[in-house]
Amino acid sequence: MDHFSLWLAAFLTLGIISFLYKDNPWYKLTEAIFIGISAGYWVVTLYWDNFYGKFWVNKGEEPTLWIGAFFGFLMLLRLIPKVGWLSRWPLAFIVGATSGLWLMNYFASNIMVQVQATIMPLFSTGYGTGFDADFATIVANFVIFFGTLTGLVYFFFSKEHKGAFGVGAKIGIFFLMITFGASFGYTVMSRMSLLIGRIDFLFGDWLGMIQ
Amino acid sequence: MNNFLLISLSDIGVIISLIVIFGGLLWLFVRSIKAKEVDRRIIFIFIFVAVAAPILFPITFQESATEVVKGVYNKIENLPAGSRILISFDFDPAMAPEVQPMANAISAHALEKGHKIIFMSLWATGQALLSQTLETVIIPQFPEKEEFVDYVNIGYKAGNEGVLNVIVADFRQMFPTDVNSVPLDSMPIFYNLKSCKDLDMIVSIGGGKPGPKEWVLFVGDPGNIPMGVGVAAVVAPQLYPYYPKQVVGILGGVKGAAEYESELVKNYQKFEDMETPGLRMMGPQTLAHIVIMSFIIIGNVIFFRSRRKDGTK
Amino acid sequence: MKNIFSIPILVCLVISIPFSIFAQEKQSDSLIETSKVIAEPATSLIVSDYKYDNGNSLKLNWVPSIDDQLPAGKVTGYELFRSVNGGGFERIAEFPPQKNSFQDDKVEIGSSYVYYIDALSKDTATSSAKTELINPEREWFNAGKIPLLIMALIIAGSIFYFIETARRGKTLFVRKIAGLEAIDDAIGRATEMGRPILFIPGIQDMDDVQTLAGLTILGRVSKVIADYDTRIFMPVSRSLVMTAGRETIKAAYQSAGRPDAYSDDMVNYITDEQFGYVAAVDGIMVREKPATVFLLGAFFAESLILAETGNSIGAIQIAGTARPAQLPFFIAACDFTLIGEELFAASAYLSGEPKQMGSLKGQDVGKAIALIVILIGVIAATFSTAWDIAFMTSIYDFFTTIFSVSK
Amino acid sequence: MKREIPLFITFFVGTLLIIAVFIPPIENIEKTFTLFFDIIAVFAFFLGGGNLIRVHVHKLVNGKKDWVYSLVTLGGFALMLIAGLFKIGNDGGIAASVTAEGSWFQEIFNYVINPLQSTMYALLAFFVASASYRAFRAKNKEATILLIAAFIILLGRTPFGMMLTGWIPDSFSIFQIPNLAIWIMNSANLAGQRAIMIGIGLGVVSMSLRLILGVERTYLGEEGK
Repeated sequence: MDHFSLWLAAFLTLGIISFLYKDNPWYKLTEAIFIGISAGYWVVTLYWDNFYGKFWVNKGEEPTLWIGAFFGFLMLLRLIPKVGWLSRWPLAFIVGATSGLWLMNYFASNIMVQVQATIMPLFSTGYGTGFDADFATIVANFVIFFGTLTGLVYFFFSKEHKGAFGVGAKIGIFFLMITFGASFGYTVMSRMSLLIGRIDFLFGDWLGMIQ
Repeated sequence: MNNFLLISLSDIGVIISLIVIFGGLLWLFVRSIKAKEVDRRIIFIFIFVAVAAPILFPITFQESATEVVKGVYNKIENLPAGSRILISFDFDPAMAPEVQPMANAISAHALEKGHKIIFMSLWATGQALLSQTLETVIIPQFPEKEEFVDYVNIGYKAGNEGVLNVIVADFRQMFPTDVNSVPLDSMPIFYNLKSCKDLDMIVSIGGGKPGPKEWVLFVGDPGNIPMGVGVAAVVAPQLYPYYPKQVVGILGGVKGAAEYESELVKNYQKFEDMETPGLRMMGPQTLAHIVIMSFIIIGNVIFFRSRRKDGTK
Repeated sequence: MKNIFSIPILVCLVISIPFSIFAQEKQSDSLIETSKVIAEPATSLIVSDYKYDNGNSLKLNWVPSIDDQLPAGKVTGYELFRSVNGGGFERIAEFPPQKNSFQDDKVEIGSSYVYYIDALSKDTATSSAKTELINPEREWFNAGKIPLLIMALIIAGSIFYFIETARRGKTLFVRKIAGLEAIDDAIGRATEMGRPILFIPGIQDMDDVQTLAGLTILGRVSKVIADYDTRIFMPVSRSLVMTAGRETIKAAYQSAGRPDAYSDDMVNYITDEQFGYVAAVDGIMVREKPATVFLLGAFFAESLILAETGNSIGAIQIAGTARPAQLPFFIAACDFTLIGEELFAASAYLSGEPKQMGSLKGQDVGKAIALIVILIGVIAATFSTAWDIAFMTSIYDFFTTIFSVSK
Repeated sequence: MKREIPLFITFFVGTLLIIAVFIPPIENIEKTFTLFFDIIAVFAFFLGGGNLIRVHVHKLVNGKKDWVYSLVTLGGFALMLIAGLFKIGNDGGIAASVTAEGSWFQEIFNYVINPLQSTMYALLAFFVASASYRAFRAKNKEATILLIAAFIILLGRTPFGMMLTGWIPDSFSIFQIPNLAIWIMNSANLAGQRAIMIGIGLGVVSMSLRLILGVERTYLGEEGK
C-alpha cells in the first residue's frame, strides 16, 4: 500500500467509526462514497458476469436465453405507463421459480434431513453401537430429543398454548432461548476479531505504533 | 496470584489501561446501584479501549488448556520419538489468522518431541501458507532438523475428498513426489510408509470443506488413525460430536490456539520466548469478553434496582 | 607362426560371439522372469445403466484382482478403458487399489459403449474381459425419490386440504402471534408521532424465499399504512426487489382506495453491496427517525447493526428472518421477532382470509408428523441399539428410509 | 387478463420446477431458470441504477439539503462505471478480466470498498456489547434463560471459565464451564436449531404453495378477494 491509499483507507475507516458517536458530515461523506462506488461496482460486475458472460456470449448456442432477455425487456416496460402492467410477467416468473425451487429444497434439507438426524438412540453415541455413551452424552441425547419435540410444539399455530400443550410450548420456548443465548455468546468472539483487524490496521499499518 | 492472572505485564501502558478499564467498570457499577442507565457511547468506548489497549501494550492471560485441547497436546507428547505425523493445512488466507497459529504451535511441538512431519494441503491457497510456516517458524526454530528426514512438504493436490480417498490406501498414487519434485521413495521419512494407515497421527487444520471433517470421515475413521483437528471457531461445534472417539482432540478458534501455546510455554523452556499469536489475540478477546460480561451484570443491577425503586413509589 | 595359431582362435571367437550373446540374452530373460510382477486381472467387470438419470451415466462394478491386497499387494492400481460405438479403446479413468466401482457420467444417449479394466502392477498391466455392449437409457421417473415424493405429497396435500376446507367456510382456529398482533399498534404509533415507517425486506434478491415472505407481509402492512395515511419508506439493496416492492405497495394503496397517495419515491434502490446498503440505512434511520422499523427477510451479519441503530433512535422494531444464525441478534435488539416459520406464516395470518389460515393448519399437520416420527423413531433406535430387538430395528429402518434424501 | 396471465405464469413455472425434481430429463431446468433470473436481474438494474441517478440528480438540481453528498455519490458511481465498463488500466485491454490486478476497477475495490466493508462489519463488535447490556436482563423466565445461556458461553470463551471451575474433579469435568459451554452448544442449542429448521421448512413449503396456487397474490397488483 502506498501512502495515498493508506491514508485514504484510514480516512474511510475513521469516517465509519465516527458514526458510533453520532451522525456527522464525515460519516455522510464516507457513506456517499460507499454508496456511489459500490453501486457502480455492482452494475459493472452484473454487466460483465451476467449480461455479457451468461447471455451475450452464449446467446447463439442457447436460444432459450432469449426467453430470459425477453422477460428482462418486459421489466423495462415499467418506464412506459401504458404497458407497465406487462412488467408483472417477469415478476410472476420469478415468484413462481423461487417458490417452486425452494419448496422442494427446503423440504428435503430442512424437514427430511433434520427429522432423520434427530432419530438417534438415547443411550449410545451412534446407531448400532450398543450402550457406549457416557453420562453427559446420554443427557445431551435426551435434551436434543425433548428440545426438538417441545420446540416443534411451540410452533403449532392451530392450538392454543394451554394445558399440557401449553407446558410443552413453554418448555419449547425455553429451549429456543437457550439456543439464542448460546449462539449470541458464541459469536461474540468472531465479531471482536473483526475489530481487532481494524485496530491493527489503524495503529499498525497506518500509525506504525505496533512493533 | 500474578501468575494466575497474567503472565506478562510488559510495561506501564498495560497497567494504566487495565486501571482505566477496571476502574471505569467499577465506577459504572457503583452508578448502577443508583439505577442509572449507561449511555451506549460509553459502552463503545470501553469496547474500543479493551480491544485497542492489549494490541498496543500486549497483555497475555494465562490460559489453562481444556480437555479437548489437551487431547491433541497429550497425544503428541506421548507418541514415541520418531513417530510420523501428517499435518494438513486446509485453509485459505481469510481463515489463516484464526487457524495458522495452531498449525505453527503443533508443528513446533511435534518437531521438538522428535517426531517427523509430513506437511500437505487440500487447498490450493493453503500451499503458500504452508511455505510461510516452514520459512518463518520451522526452519528458524529448528535449524538442526533436516528436510526429507525430519519433515517434508508434499504440497497441494487438487481433488478435495478424492485425494483423501486415494492416500488412505496409497500416498505415491497421489503424491509421487514432494512439492519440489523430489520422489518420495528417495526420502528417509517415507521409508516403509505406504499409506495414511502407516502414520502415527494426522492433524488437519482448517475450517471449510474439504477440511478436518472430511479427514475424519474419509481417513481417520476408516483407517483407524489417531486424528487431531484445529478448526475455526464457527465450525467447532460441528466437530465436537466426533470427540473423543474419532478425534483425540479439537482446537477451536483463537482460543484453542492460545490454550495450546500456553501449554507449550508452560512445559518447554525452548518455547518460553516463542511467538504466540494465539495468546496475543486472546488478550483483546478476553478483555472484550470481560467488558461485555461486566455490562451484562451492570445492566441487571440497574434493572433490579430500578424495579425496586418503581416498587417503592 | 604366431599368425597360424591366431587364426583358429579368431575363428573360435567369431563363432562364440553369437553364443555369448545368446547366453547373455538367456540370462537377462531369466532375470526378467524372476523380477517382473504380473498381477491377476480384475474379474466380473459388469456395466449397467445408472438408474434414475437422463441417460447420461453408466455404472461399472468389478471384483478387484486377487493380487490386490492391502497393505502391500502386487496391484498398484487400475485403469479403465472405453470404446465408443465400436471405435478404439481409450483410457478414461484410473483408480487406486481396492476400488471396485465407478460411475461414468460422460456418456451420451444413443451411443453404445464397451469397457475393460487393467490391473496395474509394477511392470505390466493385465486386462480383464470386455463388457457387453451397452446403451445408456433415459428414465422418465426418478424412482429413487419415491420416499421424498410420498412425504411431499402428504404434507403438501394436507396444506391443500385445509385451504380447501377453509374455502368451503369451515372456520379454523389460529392462535395469536404476538409479533403480528403488534403491527397495527406499531403503525398507529408512527401515525400519532407523525413519523415515517421504515421497511427493510432483507438484503437478498427475489430468488430468496425470505424476500418473498417479506414482500407478502409488506402487502398487508402497507394496506394498513394506507388506511392510517402514514408515510412508508423502503430502501432496498436489489433492483428487482425495488420493482416488486413498488408493485406491492401500489397494489395495497389501490385496494385501500387511495391510489393517489402512492408514489414511487417510497421505494428506493441504494446499492447491492451488503455493507454499503447498511451504511445508507443507518444514515436514513438517524436522519429520518422512523417511529417503526420492520426488518423482515433474509439478513446476514448486518442484522445487529441495523437493529441496534433502530433501537438507538427509539423505534419500535418488528423483525423476522429464517436465518437461525441471525435470530439471536433480533431477539436481543428488537421488540418483536418472528422466528423462522412465523415469518412465512405472517402474511397468511395478517390476511385474515380463511383459506390462508387453512394453510397454517396444514403446516401443523407437517409438524405433527415430524413429532410422531421423531418420537417413535428415537424409541425404536434406542431399543434396537440397546437390546437388538428386531421389530424395533425394522421400524427404525423404515423411518430412516422414508426420510432419506437420495440424489 | 392483466391478472390471469401472471397467475398462470407463477403456477406453471412453480409446478414445473417441483415436478422436475422427479423427472430426470428435465431435472436441470432449474439451472436454465436461474440463468433467466440472472438476465432479468441485469435488465432490472437499469431501473435500479436509473432510480439511483434520478434521486441524486433531483437532490442536486433542487439544491436540497446535503446535495454535496449526492454529488459525491454520483461521482463515485460514474467513476466505477467508466473504470469497469471500459476496463481502464487492465493489462490486455477490453478482453482482460474486469477484476484483473492493477486495473482501476480492482484497485478502487481494494482501497476503497474493502476498508469500508471491513470497518462497517467491525461495528458489530460495538453493537454486540450494547445489545448484550440492554437485552440480557432477567426481566422474566425466558429472558433469564437467555441471559444464563449467553453468560455461560461467554465465560467459557475466556480463561476465567476454567479458573472458576478448574477445581471440579476430572470425573465431573462436564461441569467445568468451558466443557459445559461446549455441551450446551451440542445439546440444547442443537435441539433449538433443529426445531427452528423443521419449522422453517414447513413454513416455506406452505408459503410457496400459497404463491403457486395463487392464494397469496399481494405482489401482483390488485388485491385478491
